[in-house]
Amino acid sequence: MELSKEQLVWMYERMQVIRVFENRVKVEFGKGKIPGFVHLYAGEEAIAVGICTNLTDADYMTSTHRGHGHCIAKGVDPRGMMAELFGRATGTCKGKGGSMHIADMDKGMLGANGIVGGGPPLACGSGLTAKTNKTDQVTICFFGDGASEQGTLHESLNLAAIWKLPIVFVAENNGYAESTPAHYHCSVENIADRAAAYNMPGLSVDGNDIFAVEEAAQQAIARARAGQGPTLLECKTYRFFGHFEGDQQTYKIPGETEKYQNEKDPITLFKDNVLSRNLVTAAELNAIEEQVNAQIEAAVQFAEDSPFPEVEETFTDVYVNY
Amino acid sequence: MELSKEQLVWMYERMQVIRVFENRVKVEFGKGKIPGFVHLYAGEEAIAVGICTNLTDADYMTSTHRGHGHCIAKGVDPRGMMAELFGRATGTCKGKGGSMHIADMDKGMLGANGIVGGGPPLACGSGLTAKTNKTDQVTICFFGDGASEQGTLHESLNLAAIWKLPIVFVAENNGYAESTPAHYHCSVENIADRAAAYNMPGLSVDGNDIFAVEEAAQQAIARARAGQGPTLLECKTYRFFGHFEGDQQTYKIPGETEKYQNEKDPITLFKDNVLSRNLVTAAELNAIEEQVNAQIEAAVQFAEDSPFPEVEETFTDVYVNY
Amino acid sequence: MAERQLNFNEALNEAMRQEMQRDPKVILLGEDVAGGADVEHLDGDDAWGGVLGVTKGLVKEFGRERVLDTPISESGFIGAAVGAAVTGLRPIAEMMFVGFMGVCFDQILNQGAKLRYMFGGKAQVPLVIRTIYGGGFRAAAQHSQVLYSLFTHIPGVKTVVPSTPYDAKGLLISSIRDNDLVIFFEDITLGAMKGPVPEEPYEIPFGQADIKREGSDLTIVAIGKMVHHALLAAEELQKQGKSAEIIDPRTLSPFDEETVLKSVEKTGRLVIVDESHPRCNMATDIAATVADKGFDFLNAPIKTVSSPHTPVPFSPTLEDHYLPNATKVTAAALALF
Amino acid sequence: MAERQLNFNEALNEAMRQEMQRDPKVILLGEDVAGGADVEHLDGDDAWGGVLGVTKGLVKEFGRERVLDTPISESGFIGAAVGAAVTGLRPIAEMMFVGFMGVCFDQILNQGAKLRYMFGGKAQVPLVIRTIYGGGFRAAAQHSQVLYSLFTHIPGVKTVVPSTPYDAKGLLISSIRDNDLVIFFEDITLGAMKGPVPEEPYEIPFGQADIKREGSDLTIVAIGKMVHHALLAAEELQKQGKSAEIIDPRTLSPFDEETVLKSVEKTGRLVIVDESHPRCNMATDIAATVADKGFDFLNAPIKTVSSPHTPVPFSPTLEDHYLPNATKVTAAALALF
Ligand SMILES: Cc1ncc(C[n+]2csc(CCOP(=O)(O)OP(=O)(O)O)c2C)c(N)n1
Ligand SMILES: Cc1ncc(C[n+]2csc(CCOP(=O)(O)OP(=O)(O)O)c2C)c(N)n1
Ligand SMILES: [Mg+2]
Ligand SMILES: [Mg+2]
Repeated sequence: MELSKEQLVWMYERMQVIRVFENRVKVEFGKGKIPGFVHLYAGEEAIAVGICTNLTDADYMTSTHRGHGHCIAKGVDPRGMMAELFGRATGTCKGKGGSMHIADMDKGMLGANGIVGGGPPLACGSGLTAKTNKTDQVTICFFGDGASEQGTLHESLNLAAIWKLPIVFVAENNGYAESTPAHYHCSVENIADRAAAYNMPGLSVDGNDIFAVEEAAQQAIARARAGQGPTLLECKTYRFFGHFEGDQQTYKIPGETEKYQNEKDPITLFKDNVLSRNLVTAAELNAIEEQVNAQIEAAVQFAEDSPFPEVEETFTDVYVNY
Repeated sequence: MELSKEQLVWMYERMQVIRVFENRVKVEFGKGKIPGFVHLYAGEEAIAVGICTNLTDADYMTSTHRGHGHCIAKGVDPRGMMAELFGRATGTCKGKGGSMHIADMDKGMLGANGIVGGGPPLACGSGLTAKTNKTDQVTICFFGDGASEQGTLHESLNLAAIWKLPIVFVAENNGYAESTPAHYHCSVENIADRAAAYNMPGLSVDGNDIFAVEEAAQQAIARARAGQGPTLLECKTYRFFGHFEGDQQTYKIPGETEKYQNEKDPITLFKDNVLSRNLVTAAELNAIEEQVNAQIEAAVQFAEDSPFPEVEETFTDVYVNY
Repeated sequence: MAERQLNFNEALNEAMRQEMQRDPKVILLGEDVAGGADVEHLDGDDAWGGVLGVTKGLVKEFGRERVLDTPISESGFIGAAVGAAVTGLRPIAEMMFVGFMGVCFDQILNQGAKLRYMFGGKAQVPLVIRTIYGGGFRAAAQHSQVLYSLFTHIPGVKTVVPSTPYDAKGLLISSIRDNDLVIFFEDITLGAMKGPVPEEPYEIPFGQADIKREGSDLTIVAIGKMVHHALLAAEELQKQGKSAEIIDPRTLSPFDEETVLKSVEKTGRLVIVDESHPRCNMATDIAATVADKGFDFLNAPIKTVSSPHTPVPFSPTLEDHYLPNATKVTAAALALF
Repeated sequence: MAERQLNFNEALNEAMRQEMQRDPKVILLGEDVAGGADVEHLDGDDAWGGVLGVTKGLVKEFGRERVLDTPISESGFIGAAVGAAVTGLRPIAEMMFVGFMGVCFDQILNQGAKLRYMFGGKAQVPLVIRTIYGGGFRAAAQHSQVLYSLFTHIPGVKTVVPSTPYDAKGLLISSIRDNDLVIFFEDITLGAMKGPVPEEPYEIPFGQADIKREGSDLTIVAIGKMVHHALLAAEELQKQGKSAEIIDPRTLSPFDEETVLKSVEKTGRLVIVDESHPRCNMATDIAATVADKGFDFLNAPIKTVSSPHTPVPFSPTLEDHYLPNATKVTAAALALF
């Protein structure tokens, strides 16, 4: 199905928001404004955005420790996200969760997750809710190549398969789990090859090509909505930065990052594609870029200006009542 | 490779020991002589014995809650086993473990296991020891069809594959996990089909045909000893009794058990085969049967006559020193 | 007219049936909670109804869409129960034996228990995990564990341990209606124990201990099955002229400190009976509370009766020696005078 | 001459290096304990040496056959470490953060901790699991946990929590030479803390508390990093004329009751500082022991200073409010006079 201009504009805008957000987080983290751990999504934007192109707020998503991009693609407000990273009361989670735990129920975003492999079982749960309530809500379950060796994924794939749950399992294979290459930790070349072990469709696509991602996702999502069960979709990609801020990245092949940045940047690829096909004008894209820069600038301002939570907040939100 | 007469005799004797042992355990349990839970192996003898035909005491084995047959095939003394089931001080584990925890380090038997899926990670450990010490010891990892949905198995298969550990993973697919059929809980028809997800050889054989099991095992074991890594071997079988003693088995198709007992009894199949090929005489087999009956009778006597452990034993063997 | 008698398992079954009738959002999932999934000749009916038959008949009434047999994938289905709860269902998940919790511990510790807090209160987890606990069944080290102390340690989890059929029904109904993650502990040996249980649904509030016996000379706090050992001990103590007050906390998290402190203020003596291993367990938790807030009431040391710091042995002679019993409770109590 | 100074991480690194030199059966495995597995240009050298660099350089000296990077399969490799220990190796497994233990909890609870007992003493499990614990790193709820109370509850497990570089080296060497399953807790914020550490290998016996400061008016038992808060509090208390004795148990299981009881006999007052959540934790464990065996020594209630019954919050203002500190310890101590 052809993408509408509206969709193309949305895609570019979302990818830009993620990229500019992450670049700025890197800067603010360097300045000491953002405490704790941050795992940046820069370079992988095409996956989250391509997948979310065909979702609504009613659809669910489970995420990972590298979740900023997933949140933004699902429609979570970058202002609240930046404030959350800054540990402020105005953050998406009142400053209680931080980078690894951003969630927004109104957007169906069931949370980033500090536990590798923590998400897939939860995805089976939102899938079960949709199935039980007989709605057409889909759940997207993001996980990395490293997470694919976690037992929870195996259990979730089998459970989703036998219960025909409306889930799209999206393997974001960026080639590394921390400093460990996928060709070491994974016994198969393509994570999608494991779909056969659960009798579900498996597909491996170029995760830096948003059109390839969107097309594959569209089919998997349609399949899920139609009650035909889950799909395992692998998106091969690459992270432009370290595993987390501070990572020296000595495990990367010299020049590897530059190569990806120059030849496989998902945003550049998209831009070249739509301009060459005259689907969007350069002026329109520039306008988006300026608007996005202003938006993220405002988000940082908002975070900076926001108060830290009151200490009483330490004790709330543990239970509904106790 | 042709099986020697000595091997054939050993096979028959081991299968008989398991069968008579289990039938007697059923009786003694009914009499209230054996406390707790017992899971009987009757009907699956060809797997444990076929696999162990090519092992020595130096090789390792991890087992399951249905472990009596595995123990006997690996050479654990039925007297100590029966005493263990009776909770006596002379038991294999001094009466501290019981049916689900029989282990015998001298035989490389690393323990039955009350945790479904508990064994595969341990098998990776003994495999790692053999690899690190550069010995040719093999580890056999038994697990059921139900255990194949456990995350620990997935993690262990991948770990064994990338480290090329000398392990043979043996799926004992008896069609049920408690009262739940494999065609419900498992998303693929053959558990062996999952081997491809770890880039290891996978094979599915008739687990009631000891010759098929032995042949497949022989190759897998040779491969492991040669340092070529793990194999996933599925043996399709059927349990003659309930999941545990007391199970009403209403989930079984009426006549199903009888059909297997009449047409697929691994001991009968073996007997018919060797007799028709004139490899062993009926007289020789009868002699074995009588000797085995006497052996198990003696084992029960031994258990009956053995004392219960001294209460001080409650507090020993928790730590080496504390 | 005589009150209706039900056994422990019947009371639990009725609680679930009534709540599933009341609220279509309540579903049940676990290994063989029905049993015989996809077995044609059963025609949808159950084969087991749970390993001890506690959920028998529920699939017949509510169907396989609300009573789901699961594969042996505890992280998968316990996590699914958490995810389902967060998105609007009210699952009752059965984790057959508490000793198996290790295979899905993360989904409780880091997901179910923490989501609400990490998300700034934007999520809730109305989930009940039912599980069998305790010794005496000759089930050996892995199948005889207690472990409620581990879960009581975890913020975000509520822990419930009933000792009678009456409490079992009321506390399970309260657990199902509660909007937080509740772990509900069912003693493996009490299933057939009978007691009066009202027909209509009723709730027992969390954090309210029940005084199972009034007394004046010493306070015995006992958990789950230990309540019955304590009641026997109280008989013996009475013969020896000591009047024991027996307190059953019923819920460990939240815990009713007030009732315990008031009793100790009256009696000046405290014995705590907890089937757990002795280190960092519920008995030490209660002892620490009283040694702080009730110190001035105490006329004697605080005694705890727990299992020893060893796994549960299989052999009956050893397990009997291992477990707390009325004799051990009586001895601990008499040591205070 | 001045004693050699090492920081906490250097002390741990040296302990492992010296033990691996001494005994070829000692191996190391975990996620990125070397890092860069199969990365050609690294030529076998490490990329990380552990997430905090504690194992840096070990792969260069001992090679990839003894320093193994693992996939993110904690049940798989922790279970493998148990199986390897049972069959003759002496593995040191790194479980990056203690908060991740939930994903492999069964392999510790039901396998590593129970095998020896269930097998009637025929097996031993010489395994050390190193793990990072504690708050203050702004790492939020899942990455800031303490949890040693959970493992102290489990028979078959030994728990070790060093507070200084000297103790870190000696206790880690003892853990590696020990024939039981040891879980070794490393505070996330102490890595760069310097202190005197002898060059040669040395052991610190388990179950021997260390009196970090002598005092006469009250006893403060503090665990891990809390020892340093307690020492600061002691300074303040001294100014107010109260002499505090600071006891560092160093190992929680086994636990040195004797040293604590002797101190309380002398001081008559006890404060316990434990960074854990408050329910069923180490502080309650110690309080219960003293409320029983040391009751007659006590002149005041036993006070505990722990974190609240909530997950660890991310925001610095909240986490600072959440964690125990010297001010809280001082206040608890003064409340006893
Ligand atoms: C259960 C668990 N184990 C280990 C970690 C530490 N850890 C955080 S991210 C990560 C690597 C994840 O790799 P991958 O799944 O490929 O995701 P990526 O970081 O590449 O996006 C690890 C090991 C964790 N957070 N949780
Ligand atoms: C972790 C765990 N979950 C559940 C159980 C309860 N249980 C014991 S045996 C069993 C069925 C196992 O089925 P399968 O693996 O096919 O082995 P089989 O009994 O058929 O030999 C179950 C669910 C357990 N012991 N451990
Ligand atoms: Mg990755
Ligand atoms: Mg089976």
